Amino acid sequence: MTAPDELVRAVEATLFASEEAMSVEALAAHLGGIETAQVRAALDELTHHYRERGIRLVERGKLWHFETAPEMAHLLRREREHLRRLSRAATEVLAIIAYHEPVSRAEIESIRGVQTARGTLDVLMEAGWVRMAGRREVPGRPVIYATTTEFLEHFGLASRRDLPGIDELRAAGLLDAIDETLEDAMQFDGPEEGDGDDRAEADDDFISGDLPD
Amino acid sequence: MTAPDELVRAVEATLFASEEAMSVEALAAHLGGIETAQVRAALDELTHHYRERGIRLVERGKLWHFETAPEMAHLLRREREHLRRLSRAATEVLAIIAYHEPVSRAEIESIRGVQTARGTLDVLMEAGWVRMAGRREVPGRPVIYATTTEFLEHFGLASRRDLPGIDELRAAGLLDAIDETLEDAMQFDGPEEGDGDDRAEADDDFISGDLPD
Amino acid sequence: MIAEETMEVSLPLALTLPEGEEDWIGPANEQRSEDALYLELDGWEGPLDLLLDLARRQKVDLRQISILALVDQYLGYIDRAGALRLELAADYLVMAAWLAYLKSALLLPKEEQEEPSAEELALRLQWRLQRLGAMREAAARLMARDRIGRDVFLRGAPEGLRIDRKSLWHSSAFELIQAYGQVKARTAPRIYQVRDRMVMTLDSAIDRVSAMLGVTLEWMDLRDFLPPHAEPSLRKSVLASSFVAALELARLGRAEIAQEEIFGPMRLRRISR
Repeated sequence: MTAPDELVRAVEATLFASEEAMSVEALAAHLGGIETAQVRAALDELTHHYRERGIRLVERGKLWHFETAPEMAHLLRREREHLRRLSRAATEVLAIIAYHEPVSRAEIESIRGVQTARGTLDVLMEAGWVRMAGRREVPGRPVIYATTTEFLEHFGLASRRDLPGIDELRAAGLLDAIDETLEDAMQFDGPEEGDGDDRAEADDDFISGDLPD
Repeated sequence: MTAPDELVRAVEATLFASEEAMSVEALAAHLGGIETAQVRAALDELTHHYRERGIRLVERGKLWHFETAPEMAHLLRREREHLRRLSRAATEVLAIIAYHEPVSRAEIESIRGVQTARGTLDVLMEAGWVRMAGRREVPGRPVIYATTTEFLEHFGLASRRDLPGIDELRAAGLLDAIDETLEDAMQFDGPEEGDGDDRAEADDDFISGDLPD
Repeated sequence: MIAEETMEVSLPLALTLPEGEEDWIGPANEQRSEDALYLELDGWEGPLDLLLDLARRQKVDLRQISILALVDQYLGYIDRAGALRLELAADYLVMAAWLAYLKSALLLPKEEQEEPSAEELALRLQWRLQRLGAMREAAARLMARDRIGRDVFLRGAPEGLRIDRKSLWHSSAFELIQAYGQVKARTAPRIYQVRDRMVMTLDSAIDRVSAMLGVTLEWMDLRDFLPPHAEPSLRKSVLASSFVAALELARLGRAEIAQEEIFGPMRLRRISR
C-alpha cells in the first residue's frame, strides 16, 4: 500500500474532525482554496479506500461524511442482557394468573387482597410469561390475562395441570372461583380496573435485585 | 489491498463511533466477549494501516482512540476549539506533578521555591489533567497529586514513560525523591503547606485566555 | 542604573526553548525603565526563580555556575531594590540573608566550617536550580506537544455507542408455588377459637364471700376467702371474682373494706346490724 498523497490525507482528516458533513466546495475553501476537481479526486480515492473497511465515506445530498459501515451498524447499539429476579409482588401476581387464568386485574387484586401496580403486569408481560387474553364480557369489559408457553418453559412445566399442589389447594377449597357479586356485596373489592395505579404498593412491586451471579 | 477481516473492521467501526477512548477490555466486551489477544492483534493491524493516513490510531494510557495526524495541524487549526491558556505557574506545577508523581503540595513548593496558590491546582484538576491520589502516610498526611489518563490523552503520551526527557532527568538524579530534611537545612523554604494561600501569585495563576488564532 | 544592569545581562539564555513559548523567557530579558524593578520581581516566581534567571546569565551549564558570583548578583539586585526603597516580599529577603551566610561560609577556611559544609550547601543550591530549570524546560516541551484540540483532533461527530440493558427475568417454580401459598395464607378467612378456661363466676364468689363473712365479725384478709387448693390458673380468676364480690357486698352495705397501705393486704369484715 502506498501512502496517500497530502491532499487525500488532508480531506480525510478534515472530514474526520468536522462536526458536520461538508460539501466539495466547503472542503476546497477549508483547504486553502484549491480546485474542486482535486477535492473530488481525493474524495473518490477515499471512497474507494474505505469501501471494504469498518467505516465508509458517503455522500448524502452533496455533503460528505464518514459513517459506520452498514454491516457494522449493529455494533452501535448493543443489547446487554441482565438477569433480574422477579419481585415478590410480581411472583404472587404470576402465581395467581397461573392458577386462575384467565383472570382480570380486579380479580387478581381481590385474591391478593391488595392493589396491584400496573408495572407488575408490565414486568410479567415483558418477561414473556403473561399475555393479554381478550376482555371479559362483563360491564367495563376488563382485560383478562393468561400465561404463555414461555411461562411453562421457564418454570419447567408441561402444562398448568403440572403446577405442584394445585389439587391439594383445590381440595382445601382455596381455588374456588371468585364470586364477584358476593365480593361486591361485601365491599371487598379493590378499586375499578385501571385506576389508582399509583396508590397501592408501588414500592413493593418494583423491588427486585440482580441475581448474585 | 486486501479487505481487513471482520474483527478488524468491527474494532475500527467501534472506535470510530465511540465518544470516548476505549480500553482493550472494553472493546472485547463490546464486541461480544472475544479474546483480548484478538483485539490487540486487530489494534496492531489498524495502527499499522493508519500510520501514514490523515488520521491515526493511538494508545494513551491504555485507552485507544482515533485522532487526526499531527502533520495536519496547520490545516485544522483554524477550526480548533478554544484551548484555555495556562499560566506559567500552572504549566510548571503540571510538569512537576507529571515527572515526580505522586507528589504533595509541599514537595511541589520545595521544587519551585515558592508557594503555590490553591487556584493553580484547581485549574489543573478542572482541566481533568490532575487528580488527588490519596494521602502520603507521613505526619500531617498531606494530599498527594498525580496525573490522569486525560492528561496523557491531551498531550499525546502513550504513558508517563513517554514524557519528554524523563529518562535523562532520572539518570541525572533530578527526579529523585524530595528529601525534605535536606531541603529544610537550606532554610529558605516557603511557609508550611496549606497556609497563606491567598498571598502568593494569586494574580498570576488566573491569567488565561483563548489562544490567538 | 537598574536599566544598565538589566541591559548588561540581557543576553540570550543558554537554554533553547520551543517556539511560541516566549512566556518562558524571564522578564529580565526585556528592556525596561528604571522603576521597573518591582514589576520585575513581581514577574519572578519567587527567589529561586530569580536565582535561576541570574544563573542562566552566566551562560554556562547550570552544573558549572559560580555560586559566589551568583550570590553577589542576587545580593546586588536586592541592594538596588532597597536603595529604590521598593518593598520586597519577605522570602526574597530571607533568601538574601541565607545567601549572605552561604557566602561568608564559603570564604571561611574549610576546617572552621560546620556541618553541613558550605560546599555541600552550595552544591545543594546548584542542584535545586538544575531541578527547577529541568522542570521548567519539561513544562515547555510538554506544552509544545501535539495537543488534542490544538494540533490533533478527535472525531467531530461520533455516532456514539449505545448499550441497551435488557432485563432477563428469572424465577422458579418453587418461588411461584410458595408465593401462591403465601397469598392464600394471607387472605384465607380466619376462625378464632377461645379455649374454655376454669373460672369462678361472680355469683358463686358473692355466695362464697357472704357465707364466710357470716362466720365471724373479725377483720379477715381477702386471701383467706379463697379456696385453698385451687389450681394456679384458677386462683387468679378466684381472686378477681372475690375482690369484685367484696366490692359488691360493700356497695350493698353488707361489708366494709380496709387497706392500710397501697398494695397492702385487703381486709374485710361484716357490718353488724
